[in-house]
Amino acid sequence: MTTATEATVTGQREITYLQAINEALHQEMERDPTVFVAGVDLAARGDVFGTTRGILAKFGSERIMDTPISENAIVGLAVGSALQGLRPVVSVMFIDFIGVCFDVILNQMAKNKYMFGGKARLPLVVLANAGAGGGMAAQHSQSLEALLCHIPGLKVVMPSSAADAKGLMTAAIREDNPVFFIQHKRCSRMRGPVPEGEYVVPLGSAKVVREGRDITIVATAYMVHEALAAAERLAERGIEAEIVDPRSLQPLDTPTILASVQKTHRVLTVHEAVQFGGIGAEITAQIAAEAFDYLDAPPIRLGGPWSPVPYSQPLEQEWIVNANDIHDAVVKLIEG
Amino acid sequence: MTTATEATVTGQREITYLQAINEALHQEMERDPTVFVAGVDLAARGDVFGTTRGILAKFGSERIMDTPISENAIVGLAVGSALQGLRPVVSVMFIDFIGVCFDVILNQMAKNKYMFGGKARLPLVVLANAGAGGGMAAQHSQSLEALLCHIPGLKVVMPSSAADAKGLMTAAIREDNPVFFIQHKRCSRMRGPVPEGEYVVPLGSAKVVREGRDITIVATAYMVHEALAAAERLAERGIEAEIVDPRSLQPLDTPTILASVQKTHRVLTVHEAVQFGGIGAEITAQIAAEAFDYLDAPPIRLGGPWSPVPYSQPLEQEWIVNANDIHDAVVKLIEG
Amino acid sequence: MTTPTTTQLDSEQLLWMYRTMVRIREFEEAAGRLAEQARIPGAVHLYAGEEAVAVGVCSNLDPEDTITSTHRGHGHCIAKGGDVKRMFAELFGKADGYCHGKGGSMHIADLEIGILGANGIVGGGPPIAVGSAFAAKYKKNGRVCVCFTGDGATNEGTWHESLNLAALWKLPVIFVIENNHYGEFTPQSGQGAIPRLSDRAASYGIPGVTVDGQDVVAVNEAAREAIARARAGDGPTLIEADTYRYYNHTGMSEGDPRPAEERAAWRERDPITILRGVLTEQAILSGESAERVEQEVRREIEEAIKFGEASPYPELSELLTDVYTE
Amino acid sequence: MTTPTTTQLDSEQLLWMYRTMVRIREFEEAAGRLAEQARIPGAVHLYAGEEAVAVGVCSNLDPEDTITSTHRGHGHCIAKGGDVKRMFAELFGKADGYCHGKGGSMHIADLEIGILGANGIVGGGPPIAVGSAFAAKYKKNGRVCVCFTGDGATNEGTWHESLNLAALWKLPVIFVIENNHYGEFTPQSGQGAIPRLSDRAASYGIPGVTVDGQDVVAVNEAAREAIARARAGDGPTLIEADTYRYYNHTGMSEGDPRPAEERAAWRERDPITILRGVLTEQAILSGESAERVEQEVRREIEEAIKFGEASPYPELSELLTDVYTE
Ligand SMILES: Cc1ncc(C[n+]2csc(CCOP(=O)(O)OP(=O)(O)O)c2C)c(N)n1
Ligand SMILES: Cc1ncc(C[n+]2csc(CCOP(=O)(O)OP(=O)(O)O)c2C)c(N)n1
Ligand SMILES: [Mg+2]
Ligand SMILES: [Mg+2]
Repeated sequence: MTTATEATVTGQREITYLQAINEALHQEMERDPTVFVAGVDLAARGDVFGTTRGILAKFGSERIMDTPISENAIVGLAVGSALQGLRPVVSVMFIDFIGVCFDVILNQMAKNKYMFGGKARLPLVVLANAGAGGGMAAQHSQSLEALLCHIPGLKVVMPSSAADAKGLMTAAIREDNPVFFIQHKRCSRMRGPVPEGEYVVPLGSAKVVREGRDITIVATAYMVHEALAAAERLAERGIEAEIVDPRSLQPLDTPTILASVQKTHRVLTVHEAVQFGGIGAEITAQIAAEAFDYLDAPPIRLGGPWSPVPYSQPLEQEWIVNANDIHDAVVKLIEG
Repeated sequence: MTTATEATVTGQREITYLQAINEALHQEMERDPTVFVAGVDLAARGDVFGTTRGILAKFGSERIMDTPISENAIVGLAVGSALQGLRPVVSVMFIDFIGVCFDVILNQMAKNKYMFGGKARLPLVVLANAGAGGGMAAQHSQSLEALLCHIPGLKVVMPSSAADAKGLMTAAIREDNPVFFIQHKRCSRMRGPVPEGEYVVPLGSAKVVREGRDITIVATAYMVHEALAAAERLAERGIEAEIVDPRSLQPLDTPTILASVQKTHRVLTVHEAVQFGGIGAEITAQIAAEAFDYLDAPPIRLGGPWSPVPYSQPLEQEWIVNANDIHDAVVKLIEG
Repeated sequence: MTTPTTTQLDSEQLLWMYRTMVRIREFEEAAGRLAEQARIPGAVHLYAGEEAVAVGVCSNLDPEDTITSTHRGHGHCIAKGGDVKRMFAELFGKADGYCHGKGGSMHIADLEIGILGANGIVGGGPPIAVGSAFAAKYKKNGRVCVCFTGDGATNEGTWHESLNLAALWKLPVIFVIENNHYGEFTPQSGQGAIPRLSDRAASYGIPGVTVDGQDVVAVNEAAREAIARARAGDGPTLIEADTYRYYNHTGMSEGDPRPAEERAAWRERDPITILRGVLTEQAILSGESAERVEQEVRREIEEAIKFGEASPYPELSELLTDVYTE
Repeated sequence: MTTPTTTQLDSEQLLWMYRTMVRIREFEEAAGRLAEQARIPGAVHLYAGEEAVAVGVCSNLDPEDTITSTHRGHGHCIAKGGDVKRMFAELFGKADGYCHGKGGSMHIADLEIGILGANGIVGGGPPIAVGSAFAAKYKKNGRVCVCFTGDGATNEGTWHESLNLAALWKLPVIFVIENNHYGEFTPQSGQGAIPRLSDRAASYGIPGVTVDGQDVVAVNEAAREAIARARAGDGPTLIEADTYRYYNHTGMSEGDPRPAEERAAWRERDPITILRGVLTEQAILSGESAERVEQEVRREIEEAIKFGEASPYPELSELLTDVYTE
C-alpha cells in the first residue's frame, strides 16, 4: 500500500475525526507488529471516547490492554517498552491527567535519549483528550499543550480535522520520538474527507487552512473552526483572513507562519488554552522577533482567560474563545 | 515590630540569600503559630540546601517535620492543612521534582478555590530550588517556572537578591493563596543588604534594578546578575541598559515592564529556562501587543536552548545564557 | 454474611440513617434522569446502591470532622449533611449552588460542614485528607478526616503515599475504600492481583478491615471503631466496604457491560431494603412510616430540583472571581 | 544470620563475584575522592558497602536482561557488566563516557548490555522497569528486568503503581529494595511505619522476601529463584536486601548524622570480607590471590581514571544533538 499525500484528501469519503484516528491505529497495527495499545478501558470498551473501538476484536488481548488506574505505570510502560524496541500507544484519557504521571513525561520520556548520550530510541505515542465545552468542569476541560511544548525531547500534535487526525496519528506512530497526540473533544464527531489507505501528515508541518491577504490567524484544534466561522463574517466586511493551523506545535512550523505574516502584515493567534503562557505567546514572540518589519499592527492574541474552566454553561461558554471574539478582535485591530 | 519597606534596604547588614530566606521563615514562624514547615530532610538536617537551618532547634518537632520521600503526600499535606486554616510551607527540594506531584499542584492546589465557588482559602508556600551550573545534569538543573505560571490559581516568585528573597518569602507566607517560592542555586550564597526586622516585598511588584535609556533587559533570578555584568560592558560602549527584575512572575508586573520599554524603545528578555515557551515568550507577547508603537526594534529573547541540561561542564556552560550572550544580543540589536 | 446488629445505635440514629440513605437514592435517581434529559450538563457518577457506606461512616462524624470525596461524591455530601437544594442548584450550574455553579457534580464542597470537595481526579482526595488530618493533630482539636475512594483509586500512587505518611505520623484519618468491584468498565480483577484491598493496610502497619458495605450498621460499627482509634491518637485505619453501584459508571442507562446476574444479585442485597428489614423487625419503623419517609424525601428532592432549576445562573462578571483570595 | 552457602555457584562465578565487588568498592572510593577533589562535578552517591546486592542479583543475569537503576547506580552498572573506563569518562563529563558526557553519574546507561539508566528521580525507575519487562513478555524472549530502588523510594507512588501492574500482568520483573535504612539523612523509622519492606509484597499478591544484603551468596540465591519464577511466567518477586552505605548520602566525608556505633557494626559485616572468608575457607581463593585481585582491580581503576580524564570533552556542537532521534 502506498501512503497518500495531502493533495489526495479532497474527494475522499467522509468519516469522523474519531473514526480517522481509529483507522490510523488499525492500519498501523496491521503494518507493524511492534505497535501495541494500553490504557484505562481502551481494550474491552474501545476507550471511553471511542478511539480504540474494534481493536481488541481485530488484534486480540496481546496487542491492546486495559490497565489499572495507574498513569505512572501506564506511561512508564510506554517508556520502558519503547526503550526495548516496541512502539507503544498509551492513553492518559483526559490531558488534565498528565499531572498524575508528569515526572515520567518530564524527566524520563523527554530526557532519556539526551541523558543517555543519544543511545535510546523512544518511539511512543501518548493519547490525550483536551478541551472544554461539555460541562466537564475544571479538571476535565483543560488544554495543556503549552506545558508539553516547553519540554525538549517531546513532540506535540493537535489536529483540527479528520484528515489531519489520521495523518498525524500515522506519523506519530511511525515517529522515533515521544509524541503527544492531543485530540479535541469538540472535533471528535466532525466529519471530513479522509484517504482510505495509509496517510501521513508530517510532524512539524503547518497548513494554510484558508487563504487571505489582510490578516493571519494562527489557530489550533477546535479554534480553527471558530476562526473559519469568523473569517466568513469578516469576508462580508471585506476583510480576508488567512488561517494557519500549525497542527504540530512541537516542532512548530515557524516558516509557514512567518510566510503568512509577511504576506498579510497582521497576526492574531488563537487557542483555547489559557492565554498567559500559552503557545500563542511563543508564536507571537517568534513573529515579533523575526517578522517585526513586516508588521503593520501589534501582533495580538486570544486565549482562555485567567481562571480554571467553570462548570456552569453560560460561564463556560463565556470562558471559551469563539468566532465572535475572533471577529471582534480582528475588526478592532484593522478598523481601530 | 513594623515591617520594613524597600527603601530601607541599602545600608543594612549583609547576609546571604539563603540566610535571608531562613530569617524570614524564623520571623514568620515566630509571628504566626499556624505556620509550619515540612519536607524531605527539612527538620533535622535543616534542608539539604540549608534553607531551614535552626528551625527545629527553635520551634521543635511540632512545627517542622521531616517527611518520607512522597511528594504527593507532602504537597497534599499543604493543600489539606491550608484548607483547614494552617499556613504550611513545604518543600519539593528541586523544582525538577514537581513532576512527581504535579496533579496536586495543577488540579488541586490551583483549582480548589475556584471549583468550590470561592469558599476555600489556600495560604501555602512551596519551596523549590532551580537552576543549572553545578553539574547536576538534566533532572536536577531545570528552571520550570513557566509551567507553573500557566496555571490560574498559583502565584510564582523567583527572587534574585538576598533582600528580595527575604521580602518575598515573608510576603509568600502571609499570602492567602498558593505561592511557589523558587530559589536559584547560584543565588544562594550571594550576599546583600537585608533589613533585620520583618520585611515584605509585595507579590506582583517588579523592580528596576538598573536604570538606562537604550534598552530594557527583563531578566529573572540569576540572569539578573548576568544582565548586570553585561550592562557594565555595554556601558563602556555607550549603551545604557535598564534592567527590570520581575521578581514575581505570577502575577506579573506588566505596567513596570511596559513603562521601561516605553522609555527605552527596545527590549530583551532573558531567563535561564528553555526559551521555547518560557516566561520570556509571554512577556514579549505582552510588550508586542501593548507597546508596539514604542518599539524601535524587534523585541528579542534569550533563554536556554532546546535540550535538557547537559552534565559535561563545557556543555553546561554553553547551555546557560550568560553575560556574553546578553551583551552580544544587545549589541547586535542596537548596532546591527 | 453477618446479621446486622444495632448495638450502640438508638432509634433516632437509625432513622436518620434510613432517611439519609433514601435521600441519597432519590437524589441520585433524579440526578440520573436529569442528566439523561440533558437538563444538567457534564458527567454524573451515581452513588445509588452504595448508600450504606457513606451513611454508615458519616453517622459517626460531627460537622467539624472532614471528609474528602470522589467523582462519585453526591452520597458523601448528603451523608455529611449537605443540602440537596444547593447540590441540585450546583448540578444545574446555578448561582445558589454549593460552588456558585463553578464546580458542578465533581467538585461539590461545603467547607463549613467539613466537605473538602468531590474530586474529578481518581486518587486526588487522599493527599488532601492527610493534610486535613494533620491540621486536626496540629491544632489538637480532636477532629478526624475520612478519605473516601473507590477500589480503582487504590492503584494510584497518591493513595499509597497518603496511607504511608498518615500511618507514620499517626494522623487521625480513616481511609474508606468503596469497593464496588469496578473502575469505570474494568472489573477489579483487571485492576490488581489481590481480592481483598484491606490487606494493603499491612504495608503501612495499620489495621485493615473489610466490611459488608450493604449493611449500614456494620459499616457504622467498623467506622466507629476506626474513628475512636483516630481520635485517640492511634492513627489511621483502612476500611474496605464491599458494595456495588446500580447504574453505569456515568449516567444511568448507557450500555452497562456488567453481567446481568451479578447486577441482579447485588440488587437482592439492597442496603435500604436491608436496613428497612432490621428496623421493621425491631419495630422502629412500620411499613407505613417507611412509606412516609420515602414520600417526604421524594417531595424534598422535587423541591430541591425546582429550587435548583429556578436559581439564576451566575453573572458573567463572576467568571474571573474566586481564582484567588483577595 | 545464616551461614553463607555456595550451592549452585561454581568457583568461576564466585571469583567473578569477588572481583566485581572489589571493582565496585575501588570504583566508588576513587569516585568519592575525585568528587572531594572537585575533579568531577555534581553529586556522586556511593554504593560502597552495598556491593553484595548488585553483584548477587546481577550474577544471575544475561546481557540481554535489563535493569533499572537509581541515583546510587555505579554498583548496578558495574555488576551488570559496565565498563569502568566509560563510567569514569562519564563522571569526568567526557566524550568517551557512556553518555558522551551528557548524563553524568546519575544517568549512566548502556542499552547494549541492558542498563536502562541510573535515575536522578527517586522512584523514577520502577515504571520503566514495568515497560521493559512488558516488552520481554510481548516479544516472548525470556528476558527479565530487575528494578533496583532504595528503601526510601518505596514510599513514592510510582513504586506502588509499578508493582501493582507488574503483578497483575505477571510481568518478568524483580523489584529489589536496597534497604540501607536511610533516605538521605532520614532513617527508615522516619519514612514509614513498618520495619520489613518485603511485607509490602502482599499488597500485590506476589512473593516478598528479605535477604541479608551483605551476603552475596544469599542475595544470589534469592534473586535466582525470583528470576526463575519471572522467566517461567509466574510474575514478579519483591526482594528486600538489608544493607548499609559506608559513606554519606552524597560524597564521602560531609557530616554524616548516622550513629558511629551503627556505622562500625555494619563495617563489621563487610560484604567483601564475608565473601573472602567463604572463598578462603573453601580454598577457592588464597590470601595471595585475593591480594592479587585487589591489585589488579586497583590498577584497572587507575587506568580507567586516566582514560576518563584524558578523554576529550564533547564538542560544543554536540550540545543540541541527541534530543531527538532523527
Ligand atoms: C487520574 C485519573 N485517571 C483516570 C480518571 C478517569 N476515571 C474517572 S472515574 C474512574 C474509575 C474510578 O474507579 P474507582 O476508584 O473504583 O471508583 P468508582 O467509579 O468505582 O466509584 C476513572 C478511571 C480520572 N478521573 N482520574
Ligand atoms: C522525586 C525525588 N524526590 C527527592 C529526591 C532527593 N533524593 C535523592 S536520593 C534521596 C534518598 C533516596 O533514598 P533511598 O531510596 O533509600 O535510596 P538511597 O539513597 O538510600 O540509596 C532523595 C530524597 C529525588 N532525587 N527525587
Ligand atoms: Mg470502583
Ligand atoms: Mg536508602
